[in-house]
Amino acid sequence: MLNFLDTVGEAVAGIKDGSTVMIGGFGNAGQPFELIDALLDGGATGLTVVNNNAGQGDQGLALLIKEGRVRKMICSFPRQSDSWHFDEKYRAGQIELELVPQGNLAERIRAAGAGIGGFFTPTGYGTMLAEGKETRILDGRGQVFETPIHADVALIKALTADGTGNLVYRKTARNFGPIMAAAAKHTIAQVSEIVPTGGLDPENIVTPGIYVNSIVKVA
Amino acid sequence: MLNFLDTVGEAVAGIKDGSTVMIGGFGNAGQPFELIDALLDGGATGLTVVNNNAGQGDQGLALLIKEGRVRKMICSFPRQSDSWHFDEKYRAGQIELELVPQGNLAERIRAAGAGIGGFFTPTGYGTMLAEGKETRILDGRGQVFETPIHADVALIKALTADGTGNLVYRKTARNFGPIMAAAAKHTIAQVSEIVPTGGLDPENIVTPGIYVNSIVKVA
Amino acid sequence: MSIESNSQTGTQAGIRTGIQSSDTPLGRDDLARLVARDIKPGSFVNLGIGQPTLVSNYLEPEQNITLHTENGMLGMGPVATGGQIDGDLINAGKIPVTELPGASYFHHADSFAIMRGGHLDICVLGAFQVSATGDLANWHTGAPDAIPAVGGAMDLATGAKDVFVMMTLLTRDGASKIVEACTYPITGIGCVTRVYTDKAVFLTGPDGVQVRETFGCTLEELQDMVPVPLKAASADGS
Amino acid sequence: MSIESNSQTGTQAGIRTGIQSSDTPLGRDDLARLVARDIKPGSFVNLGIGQPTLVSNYLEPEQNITLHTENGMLGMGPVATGGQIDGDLINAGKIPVTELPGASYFHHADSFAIMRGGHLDICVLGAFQVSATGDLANWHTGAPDAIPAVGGAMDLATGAKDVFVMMTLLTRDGASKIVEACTYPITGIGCVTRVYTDKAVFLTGPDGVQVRETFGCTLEELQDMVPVPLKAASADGS
Repeated sequence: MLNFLDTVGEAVAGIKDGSTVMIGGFGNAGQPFELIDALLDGGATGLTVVNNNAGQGDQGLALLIKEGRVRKMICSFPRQSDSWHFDEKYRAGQIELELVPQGNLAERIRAAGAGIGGFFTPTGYGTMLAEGKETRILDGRGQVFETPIHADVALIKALTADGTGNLVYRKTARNFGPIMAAAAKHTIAQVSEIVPTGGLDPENIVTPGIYVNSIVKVA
Repeated sequence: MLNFLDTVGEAVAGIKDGSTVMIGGFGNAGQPFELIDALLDGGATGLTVVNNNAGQGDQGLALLIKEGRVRKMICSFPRQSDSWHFDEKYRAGQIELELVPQGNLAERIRAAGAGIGGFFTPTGYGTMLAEGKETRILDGRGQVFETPIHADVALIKALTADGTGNLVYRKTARNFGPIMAAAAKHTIAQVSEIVPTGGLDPENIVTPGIYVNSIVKVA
Repeated sequence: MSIESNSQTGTQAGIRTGIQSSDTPLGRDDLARLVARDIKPGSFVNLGIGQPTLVSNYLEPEQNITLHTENGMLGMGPVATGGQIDGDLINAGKIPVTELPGASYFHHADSFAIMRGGHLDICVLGAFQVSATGDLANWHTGAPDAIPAVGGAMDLATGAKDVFVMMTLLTRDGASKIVEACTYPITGIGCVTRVYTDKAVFLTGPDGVQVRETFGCTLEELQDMVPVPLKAASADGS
Repeated sequence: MSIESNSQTGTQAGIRTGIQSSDTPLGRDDLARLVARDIKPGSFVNLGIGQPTLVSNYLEPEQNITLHTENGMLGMGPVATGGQIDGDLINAGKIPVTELPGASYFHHADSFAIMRGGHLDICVLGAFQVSATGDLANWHTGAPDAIPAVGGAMDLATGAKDVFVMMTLLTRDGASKIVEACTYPITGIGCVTRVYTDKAVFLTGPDGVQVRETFGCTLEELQDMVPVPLKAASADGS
């Protein structure tokens, strides 16, 4: 069932300790800062977080990591010039890292939403990141077996929602939003605008409302 | 390279005997009748055709089958009340049939375009259509290993193209178009309208021009 | 007799006589009305080709049901008539349909990802046979001269959270379509959760077959027709 | 000295002296100009973070090159400045960029499907090392205290039809980055087809390393720097 909520606090209230939480965004584009702040306020801990990065500067996901709420990161690019909170936790052995090539991260998230039990991809074949994984030659190329990444909750940012929960995004802020919405049991979207049902063109919907559970408008 | 052609005949001129040809459409919606007619006129034979169905009535794909140009059909639903040409060829042993559940057909086509070497799907597990195929239990469910379906050529129908080959479709005529465009080495799109580059909203592109090689406007 | 009165009577009859909720077998429309009534508000539903499409005639607007059609749409409306007919807007049975506000279109891989990914709440299908453990056979008679055609049947069977079957209980020859094990080629293993027939509603699953309600027969009379052990469903077994 | 004059000289020099096309090593911008010139008209190209992004400064409009950025866009334009800057429109290096007419946006799985599916003509990447058979090492130093980060490097390496590497030939310590076998953790096997360095352009692949042109050195001098056998590329080896 779809709920429209008044505050980000209500939106994230059901997130339990130990949950796997997907967080949309690539860098700051599409990162749902307000939902992350609410998650920080809400106190859930022991989280596994799926995001392309591991937080930047002193905001959003970086703060969640700083506060010790994140047990494990699944991401492709944790190390950035301003990823000091992750760096510190990682070097202190206080956070687990599953490093996944970016395209495999995206495809594994997509597989979870699409009900695919696993797939073979050439990305990573013969590298450190395929160590211990099943491989085989397909279409004449070495390929690595990868499995879906499911989540309890997805926190994403979109531009506009309609009354049935359909979403559209804005430019490259779209990035992980659509695939995370499909991969999580419960998807929470923060949007800039809510329009009545019928206010979005059916040809242009990027995330159908079937993938969305909670919507909160953020000014 | 992208070409805009004046006639459907020019568009299909390069299709060789023995090619694997994907043809868009679900029933008549999105079926590129004019391109199929041109393929019929062009004389290419020994084709493997990928389509959801195996032709209806006395038009399009049904005629291609009637004329003996199709060596093999890969489809999910060949038998319909008006699929008499396929029925006759099949009963006479003059056409090969690879029957694929519709969702596996779509996902196998998608896999080809996306560079996935193979995937496991629960669809078909334990049925006749999984006989001889590798299976394993994943996510607690029996799943079947399926491989990508590549093609030499895709013939698809879209609504509008822009000058860079970006495509948008119309309603449920979208069906197989976007995934076939990505899965074929050479994609030919018949469209109702061509607009200048910049005439389609970048947020609403369904098939980016990178997947399109030839465009022909059909009145 | 409408199903509304049936179901009201049914509830009372359930108290009085057990699970017999109608004095007569249900017709196709009454059965469709019953299925429609059982779909929870807010559900996302796919209605298979044939008898299941009748269900859409009995969905109430206040149920807020969203219909999916596997050729690429959520928010499908009623069958199109007259000037509404548009060859680019069809359902999985290739029948022209309409679009409701809030609809969305997507390509075939995205559409079947919705199904295979378990996002549909209910799929309603016809069947040749259903086994005691919920195996479904509905795509192929297995006759040597039959041309096989599967379409989306296997995807629907394996994908939805609940698979409801609608069928007559007996074949024209009087054989039960609920069977110990399917003799027709199966569509999916253990996927059916509920079977709506003219004579009864059955709940199927790993624990065997339970009967929720009967129409025009007692549980004992029903058991005489069906070659698998039946038991009455518990009161909350709906 | 601009690369245009270099390359003209180069053609003549190629006839005169073999493959030496410049009297001096190339600077980063000259190298970027050379890569840009070598990209076939109409190509779809992904430029990696760092030195490869310089290539975009030298692409000519008449080349009709479409740039892909793996965070979800085709038709990326130049870096945004002033009022153009929009936090929702960034490239893979998280730098604000612009949108050209004909652009399209898509989600991450669709974007990497473009790469993994082999639809990009060329990807230009930086590197720590390239092996004689085209193995690439560009994501991880392998140092015990380094925090690994891979991003899209492995997807780009395995996905594009041609992978061009741009790098200095030698490390600061004077060691060749073209090696018999990579000592850094690899990004992809046998994926690099061409290596643009300050001292020479190399063609790599299963048949070993060929030199297309040299800058400020002869083939013999180059061979002294590089620990794998080099041979001059055939005339059509561009």
